[in-house]
Amino acid sequence: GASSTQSSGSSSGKSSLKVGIAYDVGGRGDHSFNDSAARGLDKATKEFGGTPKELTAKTTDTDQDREQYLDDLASNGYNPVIAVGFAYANALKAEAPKFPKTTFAIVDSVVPGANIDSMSFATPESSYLAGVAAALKSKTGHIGFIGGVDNALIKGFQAGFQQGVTDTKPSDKVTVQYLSTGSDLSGFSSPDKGASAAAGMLSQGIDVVYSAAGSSGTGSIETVAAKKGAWAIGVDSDQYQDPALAKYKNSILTSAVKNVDVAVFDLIQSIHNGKPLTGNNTYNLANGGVSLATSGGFIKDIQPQLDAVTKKIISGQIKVKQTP
Amino acid sequence: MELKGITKRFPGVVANHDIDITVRRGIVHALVGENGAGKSTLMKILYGMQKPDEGTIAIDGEQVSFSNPGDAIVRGIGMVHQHFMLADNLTVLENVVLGSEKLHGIGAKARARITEISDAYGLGVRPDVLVEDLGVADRQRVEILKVLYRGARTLILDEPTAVLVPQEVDALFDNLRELKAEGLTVIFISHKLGEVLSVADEITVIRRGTTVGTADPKSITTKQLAELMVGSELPSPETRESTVTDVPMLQVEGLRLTAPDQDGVERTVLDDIALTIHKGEVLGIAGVEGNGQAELVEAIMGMRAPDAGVITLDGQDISRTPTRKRREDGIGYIPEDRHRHGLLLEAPLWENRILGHVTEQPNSKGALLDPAAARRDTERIVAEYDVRTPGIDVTAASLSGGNQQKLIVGREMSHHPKLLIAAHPTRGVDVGAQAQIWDQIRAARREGLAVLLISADLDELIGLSDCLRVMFRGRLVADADPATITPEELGSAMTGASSGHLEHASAAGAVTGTAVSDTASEKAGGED
Amino acid sequence: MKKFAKIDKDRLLLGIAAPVLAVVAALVVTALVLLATGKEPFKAFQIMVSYGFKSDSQVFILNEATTYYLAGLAVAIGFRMNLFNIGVDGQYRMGAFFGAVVGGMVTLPSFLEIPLIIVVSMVVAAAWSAIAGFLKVGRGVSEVIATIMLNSIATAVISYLLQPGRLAHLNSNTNSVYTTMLPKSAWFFTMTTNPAAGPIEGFIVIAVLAGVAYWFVLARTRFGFDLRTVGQSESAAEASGVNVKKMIVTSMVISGALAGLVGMPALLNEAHTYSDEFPTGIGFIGIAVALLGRNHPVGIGIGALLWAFLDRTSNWLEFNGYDKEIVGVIQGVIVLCVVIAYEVVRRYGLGRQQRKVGEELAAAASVKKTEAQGAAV
Amino acid sequence: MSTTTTAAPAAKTAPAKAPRTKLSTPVILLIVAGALIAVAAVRAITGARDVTSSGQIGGALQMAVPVGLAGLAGLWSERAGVVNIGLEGMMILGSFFGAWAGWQHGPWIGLLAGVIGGALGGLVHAIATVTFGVDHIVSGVALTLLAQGATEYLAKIWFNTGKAATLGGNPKQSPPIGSVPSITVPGLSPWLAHIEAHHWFLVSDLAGVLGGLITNLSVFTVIAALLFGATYWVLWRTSFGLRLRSCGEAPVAAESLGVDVYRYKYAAVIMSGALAGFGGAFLAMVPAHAYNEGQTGGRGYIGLAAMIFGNWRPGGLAMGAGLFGYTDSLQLRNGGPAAHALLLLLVLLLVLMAAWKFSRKSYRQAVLNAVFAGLLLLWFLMTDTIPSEFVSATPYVATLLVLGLSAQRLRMPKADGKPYRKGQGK
Ligand SMILES: Nc1ncnc2c1ncn2[C@@H]1O[C@H](COP(=O)(O)OP(=O)(O)OP(=O)(O)O)[C@@H](O)[C@H]1O
Ligand SMILES: Nc1ncnc2c1ncn2[C@@H]1O[C@H](COP(=O)(O)OP(=O)(O)OP(=O)(O)O)[C@@H](O)[C@H]1O
Ligand SMILES: [Mg+2]
Ligand SMILES: [Mg+2]
Repeated sequence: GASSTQSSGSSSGKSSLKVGIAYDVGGRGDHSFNDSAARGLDKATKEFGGTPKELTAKTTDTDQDREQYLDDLASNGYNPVIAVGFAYANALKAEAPKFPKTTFAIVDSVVPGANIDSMSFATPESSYLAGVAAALKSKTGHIGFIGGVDNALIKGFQAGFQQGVTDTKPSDKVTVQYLSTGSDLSGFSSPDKGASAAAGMLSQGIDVVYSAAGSSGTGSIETVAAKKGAWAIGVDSDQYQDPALAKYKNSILTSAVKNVDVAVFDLIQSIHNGKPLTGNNTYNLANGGVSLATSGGFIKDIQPQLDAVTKKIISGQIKVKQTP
Repeated sequence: MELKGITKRFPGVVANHDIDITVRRGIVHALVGENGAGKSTLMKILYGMQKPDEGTIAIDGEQVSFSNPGDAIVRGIGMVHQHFMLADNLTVLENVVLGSEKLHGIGAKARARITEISDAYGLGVRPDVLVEDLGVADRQRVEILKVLYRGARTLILDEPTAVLVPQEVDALFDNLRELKAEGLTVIFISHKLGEVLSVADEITVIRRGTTVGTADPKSITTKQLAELMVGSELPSPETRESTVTDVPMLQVEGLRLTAPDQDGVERTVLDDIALTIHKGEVLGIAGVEGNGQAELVEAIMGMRAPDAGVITLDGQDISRTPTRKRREDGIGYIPEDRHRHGLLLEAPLWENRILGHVTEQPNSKGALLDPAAARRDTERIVAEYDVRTPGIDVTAASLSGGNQQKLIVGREMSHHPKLLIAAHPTRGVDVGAQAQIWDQIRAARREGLAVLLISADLDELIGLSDCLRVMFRGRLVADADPATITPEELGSAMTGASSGHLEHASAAGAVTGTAVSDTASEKAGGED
Repeated sequence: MKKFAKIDKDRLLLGIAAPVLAVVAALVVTALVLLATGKEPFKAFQIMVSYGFKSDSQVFILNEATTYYLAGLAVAIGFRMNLFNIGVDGQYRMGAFFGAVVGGMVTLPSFLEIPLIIVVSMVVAAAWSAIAGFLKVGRGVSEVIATIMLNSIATAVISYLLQPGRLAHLNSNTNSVYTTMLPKSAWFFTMTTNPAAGPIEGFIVIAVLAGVAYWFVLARTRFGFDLRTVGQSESAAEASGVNVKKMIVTSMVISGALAGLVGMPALLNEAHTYSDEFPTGIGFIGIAVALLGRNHPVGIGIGALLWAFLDRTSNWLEFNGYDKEIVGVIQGVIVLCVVIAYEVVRRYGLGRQQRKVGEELAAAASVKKTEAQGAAV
Repeated sequence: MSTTTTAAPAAKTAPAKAPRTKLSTPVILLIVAGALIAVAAVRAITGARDVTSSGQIGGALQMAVPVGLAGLAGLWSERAGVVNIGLEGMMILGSFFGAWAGWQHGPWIGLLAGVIGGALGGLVHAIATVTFGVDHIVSGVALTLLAQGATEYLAKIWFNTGKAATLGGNPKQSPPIGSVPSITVPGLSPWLAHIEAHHWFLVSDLAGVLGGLITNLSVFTVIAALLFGATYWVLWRTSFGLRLRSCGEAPVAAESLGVDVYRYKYAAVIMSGALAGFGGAFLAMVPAHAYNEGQTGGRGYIGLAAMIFGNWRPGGLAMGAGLFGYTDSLQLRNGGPAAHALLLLLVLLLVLMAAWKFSRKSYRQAVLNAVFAGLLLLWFLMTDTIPSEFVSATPYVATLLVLGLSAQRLRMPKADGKPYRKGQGK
């Protein structure tokens, strides 16, 4: 049998921290924000000990189901309870007042409440930087963006990226391709579609491809890697470090990182320290919540330009668009 | 070849009960018995398609046990089934070599062999045609060729003549005699006793699943044989007192129907059909199956939309009325294939009683069903029409064919139809039930019912009809007076060999077709 | 009369035998899988049962089952006439989407607003489903393939319209795209029996009514009889005067209209808007539920409850260190076992009845014979 | 009836059957040539180069292979009379087991495992439908459900622990699998690419198409193509195939000739599962290098549609799969503009259809087609791209349109989907 959860980790003696986390569809291992949240959780568990409890949503879930996940976690003494994904917003609104002593958190959404930590990420900002890097690195002046599913979140990525490219080199052209649409989430899990789209782009002379497409991105990265001189830009986590992509890492120019792990870790740490984080916490370039990865050192040469742009964004001199 | 103590039980019936048969080599051995007597089952056992529950089979003194037809084929036994066993979408060649590809492969060698056999027995089979393009007689020859191809020394023919017209039967018998001359053994099943006497060397009679005796074709008459088969005197469909009135009930004029075939090409299946049935009249339609009878029935029922023509029922033009309305207006329908068109096999009897009359009393009130009334009425039908069943909640599938048919007849008659379409009303029905059904049709006719009768049983047709028409390739080509016509003469018209008004010629065998009248049905009606 | 009662009782027993057989088989298979992967099966079952019967679980299960039940009904009406409406999924999403759009545009009193939304949803879903019906009767396209394609096309249509600036708004805080929130008058009532357990969604009443209507129409009306007739034998139906083509389109439309109800609990009782998190895939659960319930209104109810129970307990299994995906295995095995068990039992029942009829008739005949002999003597 | 004497009457009413319209090789070549010209024209007019580029054709081929294999799988099973809507589930099993063995032992062992995994799914379907006589569609749906549940469960256990996890595996994804070798014809491919680059009308188009077919061709694609040939040969040229097909056309007749129908049905359905498993394994190893949950994305169903489109024949099925692969690849490679160019192609098709209907004297249909063509042309002229949401629906719309236009002329095996019990034939 599995180790009993009610023991609340007393046997470990290290910590009584009980972290409950409810992932969105895809869950741990989605190569995207769920995964990133999981990393933060893992890091915190390593550091502070305790017993995490992870639940995952399904496509057929209604608000009712999602409320249930949060309820199960909170009513069994988990604190904090982290809801990964904006889809939990309604559920959280209903559940948080029921457990005033528990700290809740939600990723990618703002839910008002005294015991809620709303973590939002300025992904368009990091995508903007990615756009700058792409424009500076592209020899053909033709750049590609592959989105997994054409929802608002990914369109934010697209908006920032396009703006970054055109602000840097107004003559450059960005070609946009989505892999699936609406509630068809297959675009996040179809490397073959990613590969097709990337191949199409390469054949049009595109030499830098940014894919914000979950695990479909592996397909596009792989395809780009097969072409000499072409660059891939990863998303969400530093994909250069991804063991599954080790073979292609030398074609991964950089990744627009969304540090959900940082946010998750911050929250857990704050609970550990007895000073729970709540309120509206935006993770952006300024506080390192989103960033451009530097592993591989491929953007070393353009780092000064990137730093300059970063400063401008932080200072508000550049306003990054949220929608294309 | 010796079958001893064969017993075979199916759920609900003992198809074979302790049957003993001995068949000698090189002769034609006939097996006769009424419907459901167990002939086919016995042969399927001999052919390895069914396993006997008890009993043994010995061939040339050696005991054998077949677990599938392949074993029987190896032993030189071949069977032509009662229903064609052909794949329509495969070629003749493919149908023939199927299962015996080891003999000559499936290519040129096989084709050569088929042509060789076909020529040797004058079968005239073309190997590369699709079976669906063949007529019944051709299909029959393909079936025989299949058996010969496998080098069978014993040939089982299960009712091979049921779908053939007399001339084709003669051709078949010529083939059989040739086979016999080559030293082959033929086991031949038929209800048609005349045929049996003409071709068989030995006869075994089966009744209710057991052998009741053997007969010598040289010394026995058809009447004696029939009584042996049935165990009592044979009923007859004769109906001679005329009830025909001159009030037309159904009139069909200029009916034309085209239907697309498998290739999507439009073909004419009914061409310029005209007929009139009066109150109290039975109009019989003779014809080899597939000449448009089924389509005619479906057109009158409204199941197919004709391209041209007017159908009038009791003075009302119903050419465009939907099927349901036609049924409500008084057309009763005993379909050709009761399992496909007449019953819901897995539904209880009382629901089957509703089928086809859901809008009528007592089955429904307004838009709602009235199950209680329907059940009551089902009880009545079961009692009145002698449907043998333990209750009305059993499924239709658990009744025997005859009882299913009685239920259908009872259902249709309960709504007092003005016109009854009876397609093969006694097919697959035992003698007792057959007589009952005939009686019911006669009784209703006396009260003014008009009947369109279609049957492959020429005796039934001649006996029951007031007037006969012959259908050939989608046309009504001939008419005849049932009082004088013989089955042979009718058969000749069914092949298209004669047309017009058929007069009985007393000179034996000579059939002359002389057309006399332009409105044949009226004439026939008047003559009665 | 006694005989019929007996046959009926046998039928009932046989009817129950199949699902019980299947559930037992599924439990055995699941236990084996758990054992093979090094987990303790009996504890898992115990966890499921004890958790599944808690009062808040019961409320949850009822609410979840409401949706599944409606989906099951929608699928079942097609099944009853041998039509495989795989497209309930697309149909309910189309319906709910347009229902939400229309509901967001107008504000009327509840007794008008709610029926308006429901009717719009049913009509749109029915129209979407009718496409497959027309393709089948008009062009001979298999409804299975057509509805699968239509599901994907529905996804495209909705995602086109569900865009800020078209029929939806963007919440930039949440990155969620949603249609105008329904006015309060469109909120369906809820019932609270036990505050701790949460409210029971009022739409369960509609679901029950839909089930009763389903039963009544099929079992008690002429139309239902015609529909069942087509399902049992198309050729017999044609001969009995049913216009089969019309019936195919009609039943696709009815199936679609029922599908239009599927999204209503989520819309009227829960989210009050159609957003990009609106649940998808319920149509496929409907297929499983209809198969479990053998297309019978009560059976579907049991199937829906079972499915919801498994869903509910899967969370708790995950909580207790089991992989909740095991529930997917249980569900798959149950459905497969159920369909096999039904077939086996059906055939056994039919054969048994034929045998019985034969025996009884033979007995009756021999009685008659002896009587006749007695009379002769 | 007039006063004529005897003579064989009315033989003319049932005219002799016209010869079956079979597509001969020259006709097929003509159709292919016509299609190529039409597409070349569309490229010239719209400037959407991807319509005939070698990359597009190569991509189409890669997209077509899994669909084609699924269709081929369906063909085997349905030719033996078993409807297989469980293909999706069998593909899932194929991709899962293929990846599971593949990441550990390389793609070849992976392929084998995928095929075996799919075949196991086929076995279950065969047991349910052949032995127990469950309705084929019901069984297929149930099987897909089971395959989904089982792979999700096993993925969590097999890919998320130990070495697999360190190599990048997780509950939704397997660790990466080594590459499948691919072939490029040296000399010829670059030469064709060179010609293609000139964008000459028709010549470059032809070069693009040929180049796409022979550049960077995965060995698995070659095997899949061979399987099409092999299937044709086995099913239509061997006695095994004859027996198998006879089970789908007339099982009782086959039984009466000593064919063990159950055995052939089992063989066919297991083979069907194996082929679907190959399709799944292909997905996990050629366009991608890992198993991903949800990767099959309904391709099993599309394969079935392709098979129906192909009238239950390998050649037609290949065309159906090709059509799907073509539209899918086109929409992914070049999105809106390319799909927009397809509109023009559709207009051309409808005009041809209208002309044909007109010559066939079905004026209503002709007018209907012409009106549709006009509306589409208007749409084409008024816009220069198609909204991305509809672009991704292109393959489904195309499939539905094509089936709608062709379904009536199709002919499925006569006993397909019908229950068959040994010894119960009448
Ligand atoms: N597969 C079967 N299952 C159950 N009952 C069967 C089966 N085959 C035949 N029977 C029944 O066995 C009995 C004998 O049937 P059989 O076909 O041998 O009769 P037959 O003498 O050939 O009749 P016919 O002249 O109508 O061909 C019938 O009652 C029939 O319904
Ligand atoms: N293919 C079959 N499968 C199962 N049962 C069958 C089959 N054919 C016939 N039966 C059963 O065999 C029994 C007799 O059927 P059938 O109609 O052949 O009888 P029959 O002897 O011709 O009856 P009757 O004398 O009334 O015409 C019935 O119980 C029927 O259900
Ligand atoms: Mg019988
Ligand atoms: Mg027989």
